[in-house]
Amino acid sequence: MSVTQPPLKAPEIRRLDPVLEPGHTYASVTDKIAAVVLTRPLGIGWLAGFTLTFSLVMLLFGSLAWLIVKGVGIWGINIPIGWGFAIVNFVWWIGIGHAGTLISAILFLLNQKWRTSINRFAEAMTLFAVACAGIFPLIHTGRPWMAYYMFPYPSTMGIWPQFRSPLIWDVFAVSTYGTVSLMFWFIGLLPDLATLRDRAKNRIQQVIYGALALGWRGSAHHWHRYQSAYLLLAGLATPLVLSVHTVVSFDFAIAIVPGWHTTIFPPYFVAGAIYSGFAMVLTLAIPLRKAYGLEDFITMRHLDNMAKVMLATGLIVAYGYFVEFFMAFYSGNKFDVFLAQQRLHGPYAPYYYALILCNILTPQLLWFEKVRRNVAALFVMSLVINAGMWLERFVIVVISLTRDFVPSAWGRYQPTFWDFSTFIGTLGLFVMLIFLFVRGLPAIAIAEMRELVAQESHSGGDHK
Amino acid sequence: MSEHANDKELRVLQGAPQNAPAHDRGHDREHKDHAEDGTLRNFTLDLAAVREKLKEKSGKQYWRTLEELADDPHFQDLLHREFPRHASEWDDAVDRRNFLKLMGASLAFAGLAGCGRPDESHIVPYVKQPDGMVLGKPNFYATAMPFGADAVGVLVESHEGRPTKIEGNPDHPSSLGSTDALVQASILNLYDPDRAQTVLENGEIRSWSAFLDAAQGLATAIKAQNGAGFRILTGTVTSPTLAWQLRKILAQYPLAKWHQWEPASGEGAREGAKLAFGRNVNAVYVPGKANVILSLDSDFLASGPGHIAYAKQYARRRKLDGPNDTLNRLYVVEPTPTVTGSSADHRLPLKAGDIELFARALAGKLGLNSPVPLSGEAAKWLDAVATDLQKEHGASLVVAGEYQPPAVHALAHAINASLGNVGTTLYYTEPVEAESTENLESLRELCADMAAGKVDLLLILGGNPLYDAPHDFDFTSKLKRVPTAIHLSPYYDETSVYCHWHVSESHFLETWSDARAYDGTATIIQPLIAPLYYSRSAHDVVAAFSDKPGLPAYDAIRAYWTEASAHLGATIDVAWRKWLNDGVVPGTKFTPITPELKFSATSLPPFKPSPADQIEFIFRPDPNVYDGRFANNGWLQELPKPVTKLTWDNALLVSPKLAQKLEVAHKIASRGGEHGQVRSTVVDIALNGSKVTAAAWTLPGQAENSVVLPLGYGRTLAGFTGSNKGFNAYAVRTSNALWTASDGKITPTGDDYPLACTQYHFNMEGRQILSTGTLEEYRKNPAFAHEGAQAPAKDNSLYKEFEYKGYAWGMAIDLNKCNGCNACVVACQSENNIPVVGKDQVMRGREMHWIRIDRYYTNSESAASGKATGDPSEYNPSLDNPQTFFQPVPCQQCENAPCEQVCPVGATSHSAEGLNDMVYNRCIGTRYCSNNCPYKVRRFNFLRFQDWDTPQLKLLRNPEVSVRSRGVMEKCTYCVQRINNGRIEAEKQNRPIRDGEIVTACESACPSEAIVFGNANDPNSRVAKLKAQPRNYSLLGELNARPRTTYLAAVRNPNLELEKA
Amino acid sequence: MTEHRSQLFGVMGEFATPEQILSAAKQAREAGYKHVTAYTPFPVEGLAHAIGFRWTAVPLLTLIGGLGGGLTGFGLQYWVAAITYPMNIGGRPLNSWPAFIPVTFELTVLGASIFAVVGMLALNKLPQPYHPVFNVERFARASTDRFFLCIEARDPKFNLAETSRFLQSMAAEHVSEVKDED
Amino acid sequence: MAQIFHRSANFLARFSLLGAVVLGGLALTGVLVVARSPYITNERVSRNQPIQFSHKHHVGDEGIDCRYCHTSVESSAYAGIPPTKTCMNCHSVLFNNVGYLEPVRESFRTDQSIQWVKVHRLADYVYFNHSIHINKGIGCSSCHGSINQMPLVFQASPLTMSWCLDCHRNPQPNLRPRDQVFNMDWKAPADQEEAGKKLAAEYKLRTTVELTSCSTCHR
Repeated sequence: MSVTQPPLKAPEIRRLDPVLEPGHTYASVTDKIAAVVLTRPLGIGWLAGFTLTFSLVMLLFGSLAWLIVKGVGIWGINIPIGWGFAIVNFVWWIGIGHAGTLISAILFLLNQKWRTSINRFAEAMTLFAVACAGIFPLIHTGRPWMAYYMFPYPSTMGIWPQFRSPLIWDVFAVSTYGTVSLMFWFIGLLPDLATLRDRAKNRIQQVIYGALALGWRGSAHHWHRYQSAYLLLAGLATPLVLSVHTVVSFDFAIAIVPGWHTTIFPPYFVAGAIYSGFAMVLTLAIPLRKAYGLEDFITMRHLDNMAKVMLATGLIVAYGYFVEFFMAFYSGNKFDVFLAQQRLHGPYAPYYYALILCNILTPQLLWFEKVRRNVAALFVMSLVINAGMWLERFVIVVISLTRDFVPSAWGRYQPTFWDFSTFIGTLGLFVMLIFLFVRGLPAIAIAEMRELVAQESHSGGDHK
Repeated sequence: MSEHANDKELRVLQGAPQNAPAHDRGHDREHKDHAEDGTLRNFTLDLAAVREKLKEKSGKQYWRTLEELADDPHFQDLLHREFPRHASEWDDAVDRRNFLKLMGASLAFAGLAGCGRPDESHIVPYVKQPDGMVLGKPNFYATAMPFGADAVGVLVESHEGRPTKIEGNPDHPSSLGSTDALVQASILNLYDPDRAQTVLENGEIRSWSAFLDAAQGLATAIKAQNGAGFRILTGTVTSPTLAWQLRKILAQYPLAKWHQWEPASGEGAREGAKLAFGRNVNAVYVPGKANVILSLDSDFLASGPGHIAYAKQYARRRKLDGPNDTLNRLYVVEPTPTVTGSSADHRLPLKAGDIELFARALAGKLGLNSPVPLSGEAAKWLDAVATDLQKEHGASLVVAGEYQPPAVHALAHAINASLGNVGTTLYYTEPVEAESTENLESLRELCADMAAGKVDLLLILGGNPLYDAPHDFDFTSKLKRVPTAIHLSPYYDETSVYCHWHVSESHFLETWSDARAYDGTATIIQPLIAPLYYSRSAHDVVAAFSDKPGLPAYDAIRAYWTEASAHLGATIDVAWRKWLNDGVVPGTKFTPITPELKFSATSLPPFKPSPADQIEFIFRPDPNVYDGRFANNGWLQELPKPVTKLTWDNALLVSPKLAQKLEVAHKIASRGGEHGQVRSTVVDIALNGSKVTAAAWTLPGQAENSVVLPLGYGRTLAGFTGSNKGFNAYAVRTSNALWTASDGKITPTGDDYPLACTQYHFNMEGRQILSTGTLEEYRKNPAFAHEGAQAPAKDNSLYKEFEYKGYAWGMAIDLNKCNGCNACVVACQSENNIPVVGKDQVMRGREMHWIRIDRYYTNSESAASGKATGDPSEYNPSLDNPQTFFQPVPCQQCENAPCEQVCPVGATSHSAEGLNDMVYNRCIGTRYCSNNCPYKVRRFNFLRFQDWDTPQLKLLRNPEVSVRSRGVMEKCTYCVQRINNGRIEAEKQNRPIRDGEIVTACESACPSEAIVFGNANDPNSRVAKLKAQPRNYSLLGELNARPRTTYLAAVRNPNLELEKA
Repeated sequence: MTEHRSQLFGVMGEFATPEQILSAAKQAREAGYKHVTAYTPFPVEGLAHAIGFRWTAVPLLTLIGGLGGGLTGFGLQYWVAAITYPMNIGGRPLNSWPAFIPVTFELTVLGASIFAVVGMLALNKLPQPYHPVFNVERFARASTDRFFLCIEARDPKFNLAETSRFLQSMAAEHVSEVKDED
Repeated sequence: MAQIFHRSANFLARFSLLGAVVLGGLALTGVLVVARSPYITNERVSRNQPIQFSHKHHVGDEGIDCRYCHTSVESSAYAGIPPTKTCMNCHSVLFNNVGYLEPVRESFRTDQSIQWVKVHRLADYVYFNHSIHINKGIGCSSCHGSINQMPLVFQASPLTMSWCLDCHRNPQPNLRPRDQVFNMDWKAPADQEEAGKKLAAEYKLRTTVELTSCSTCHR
């Protein structure tokens, strides 16, 4: 370990922050991370947080029950605004669900060392976000108990799904994405499960982790095939992660509704997804490293890099907003032009300006290193961006529908209590799962950290 | 969709005696219950009794029984005794139902039995099947709906004894095969569960025989005093038989009197005729023959006797097949926009009070009296109109409005005479009403006598005077002084409460009767179904006081017509069946008379105009609930009113300028918004020493200082649907100002009130939606509708087109003919089992109408212009007198349907004949199709809108159409049930379907023949011919959705003089 | 894989660093041992190669899975839309192949991924909760910071004393017998 | 570290994983099979009727024509269940005092309908029309089976949508000459192939596309 300069000095040195604070050995990283799961007692904070989120999950169940009893009419949706919070939340959650796989797959292929200490819980976050997202397409239907019509199975009616519909594409994209992310996450976990098995303090832990580890021994043959499979998965997950939000964007781009029917959607939806995904990773990482003292592993370098990614994707999103306007006026399509004007001074203009503020203006602060290195600022900003991205989906889904082709049918949308309760419920579910995760599984990939230690010791400290 | 089970039961009903559908479980218990009533109702009910009643019931029947109990007054007393707090919630549907369930649970748990697999369902065949009935095949019977001084002949569709749909009777002069919204909706009244169901004496249930005895008792007493103190109050009577019976009664009781009161039909016509001819005559118009028509505040296209026939004749003169066709021209002077005014070529908003002035001025111009100076717009107008009328001597027509004073009518008669129109564009006959009395005076006299205690026995046949009499008569207190009052009415209403006896009145589909049309033609009204409840007709009640008590209505009718047949030169036994079959009695049409004009305009007293800035209050019947008699009709309550597009409420109609002055405004609520909820200022109206609070509605085209108080709302005892909706304009209506009042005051209260408005934004934002032009423009370029918005050519697609080789169903809607009267909307609702969703849901933008009528103002400021909002929420000059156009929008049945492509389960797809099929049972309700529908014609069952519980409503349903449940999308199907049945019949006869053989519900209802449906592939079909016209265009054609429904651009025929001026 | 009951499975040498185990593995091969396995807490570059393990079938399986998924995907859609119940959906052609691509793609990825993961596990003979090496106490550190080289008894050149000495000769911190009891 | 699991765990682990997959597959297939089974379709389930009316006797033995009772089958959507009157036409004379016909006589006396139990139940949103099928040469037995062999009527076909579709896609095998429609024992002749084609042409049968449009049966 040769980096001996005190961390805070001239900028050019600070930019060379380590991805792993010096002085760590295979054992030390293993101990520190495994301890969170195996030995550390349940803190009052954890218990409080869990109880709160658990009650929110109950709220979610309550809302769903009432929904099944009464029907989607309990929401604010109407004709012309057939889609409201449900789809907004769906798209938002799916978007968040993109960071994990992106970090673990694309950064892996790009051989970015700094991914190592954040990919594990980023992937977990992905899974939970997808779980939350997956609820909505189901419950937003008028007859959820009939939703199985959307799967291709040989029915006695002799009829099948209609594969030209983007909603069917969604079904396949989301379920594929869920499955692949789960497998990716699990095989990533294998060696760490083995570690936990071998360090388990009691029989129960041994059996549980032992069973999950499937008898992993870390033999050279295992590792060889393992790496091959992991690389392939990464290669597969990369186009997948791009395709998923592309398909989600098709839900809108394929339709003819002004404000939906746009070719820019796929790229800027993907960018937006990564944008919100990283924001959510920060929202989780910052409290996590603080609570469990993982500052050594999730260093300023990570936060700084993620901030930069957000800045970049944020700019792409900004470009997307701009192109929407440009194309509206360039094409001269009177409906698109009208909608563009509606966004600026229609009844929902405030939402649009709020969106610009959250998603385009605020992130510009990230140009400044001072901001990128101010943990508190980053945390706040990540929240702002999450809110902004939610607003973006609201603007797209709702505003476009309020004033489409025939003025006589124009309407407005106002969410009801049940819209909010369902949304907040999924927030609770998401955070609750995170709580369970950090205490049940290693939040950082131990094996990869050991690898990192090895590499660090070899690369003699010049961090790439 | 298991909920369908019950409905299916009805569809396969195989067991109804001709006209008492005893097969429906719910219904036949109706009878059992009443049977029990006698016994059960003698002691007052207690919980134990209720338990008893419920014990053996289970599952569905259990709840049904509860529902019926709910209608048992004793049960309601019981509730008040046992659960005082909840009982208050009784009137609210939801609470009522929930509460019933609660009650059920607390009484016994029997109802929760029977889960698991669906139990066996039963087939209940007839014991003796009636002749001429084929199961599953509807029969049509001719009858007529009496209404005011008119009766609309109808053909009623009956499925195994259940009347389900009303169609027009082509042979009947008032219908000519079409109907209007009220006629279409009247069938819902038949099945209204809130109807009065028995005879009541002081609220206690009595048998009919008990009433007969009582009646005879009273009769003998009255006879003793020679009929003194015996009064009969009716509405306008056009039933020859009833008049005959009444006259007999009057003969029996020499001192008895017959009074008449129709709250919402003006007396101007009657009194005007007396003024002009010295006696009452009936004017019958022939707008079809008129090239120029001037309406002096007359809504002759949409209300008043004969309006359906008039609309048809008028529309035929708006036919425009080529540049050489000519159009008639319609001028309308009116204070408030009506259907007629909205379809006029020239419309002049004028205070109702100033119309007489205009009429005098016109007379002056025509040299009937000394010239009268007019100012401003009106002056310009006058010249143009006068010259135009004179140009068309003998082919012009001046129509005076129902609610205009006698003078205007007299002037109209004079003007028509001087223009040589009498005999061509209008003719006179004997009055249609059996007894011409001046209603107001007649009622005044009755009230005076009641006050003076001169009335011992008052017989109120129909009507609801307590609610609708002028408030200065204070009918209530006077009625209280009458020893015995007997009220016959379909509902236990405001008046019934103060009457000692209440007899529930039979619906016109339940009883024998007869009625005359606007031209005198008589129709025998025959029942289609035995009375659902213990109800009676006016004939029965009158007979009860005659020397033949208990004489059935049928015998009375038959007796009268046996006499009458002699004069008609027919032998009744031969003619009777034919009369019933045809729905008209031949030879009863009044022959034209030529009364000589005993009136000169000069003889009129000098006119004293009201100051221009003084606010004038005018009373008008509501276009939907009329004088209040339709208040409990959900279809009409939810029907957007033709011009305002308001539902479920009436509102004080204010002109934009006045609104600005009074600072009454609209706020678009964010729930529902333009398509649903608008919050508008509440105002106090102080008028005629009385006060009422109303929501103010800004109405473009309203005369500046004139405000309208629509009648018929604010009912307190209308039933569940109609009670406590809107405000009661009668509360400020006095006998000295029945139609027009002044020196009242309007003061905003500061709070606002949510109104359910289905279309608030009235500007087309420069889109190709409702294409309009003038006759000149049309002649220059018949294809003007296509300018700017060309539909892409068929061949610029990468893919092979689908071909429609067989039938290709299509529709053409002629916007030149449509006058926005709403008949099609209700017809569709009736044909397709479309649920009523209630005000709250309408305010959320969730109404279910499959066809809507959009109303646009073409010369209005647009939202895009940034200047105005494109709605009346802020003033701009274009709102003072905008050009109004209507556009019916059903599903456009696009060939490249955007909705189909996005449905994940293929619940909507194209049929081989080009229909955009919607399969409810496949739909999972993603609502994606609706989002992607550019026309927003799809409707979604956000909640359980359909009423599955009320047995009466099940009888109403059309068995040919699936009843949709919660969570599925629905929309116009081009009445696919009619298409399929038509095709099946044709195929059985091994022949192609004939043009016009299949008629959609909207088409058949339309009075102006604006909607034409047929096979677009057959070049000789009417629809193909229309589609071939250059006027034909597709709504938003540039989207290339290729709608099968296309429109023919509206062409107005303005007077160039006025145009350039 | 372990047919013989309660007998010697092999001897295992424990090393401190990746470098050591790498050279040890190489030497073992050079010394002519065939059945040599190395156990490490994280993948050590070149180790598999050093113990003579080169080719793995995982990529091939993945390819097969991908092709299978893709073909099924498109096949299903084509059959449904154009063969079994051809419907006129908004005037779109029966075989709207561009609209079928997203699902085809997703199923390709799904098939490939499942084959990759399941294939990897299967080839590694996982799950295998029981294995003789777990009998060695110190093997617990194989998942933390120790590197083990195991020469199996079935190796023709195997000889307990010989092999143990051989391992010690390579500076193994610790040499232990691996027993395979019941 | 000691072994955590016994050697047998290896087998157990692999077996249970495999088992889970297999079981899942079986369960799925099971559902699909049950959906087609009589338990759901009510195929071949005979029900107890208020009167033990035997089609076998009336049709098979006595040879009464279907249309004598099911009068509207050629003209209406519903074949029609005979009113009690129809029964009494004969049974006022024949067996006019046997006990098991008492319900019929009672119904006739009291004017209360006989409540038959439905055997063929279509979903509520399916609009089947008897008359058109009869007129296009589809025989009763094609759907109802050999009623003339049934002492108690049961549902002979699954009546599932795909069953309907089979015929709507390819009606030829079931087409009969019109005079054979009510023949319960009709068997497709050897030359049904082209006979069907000929009849299809004669009856001007609609194309498969038309016959399989949704609105043909659903409204």
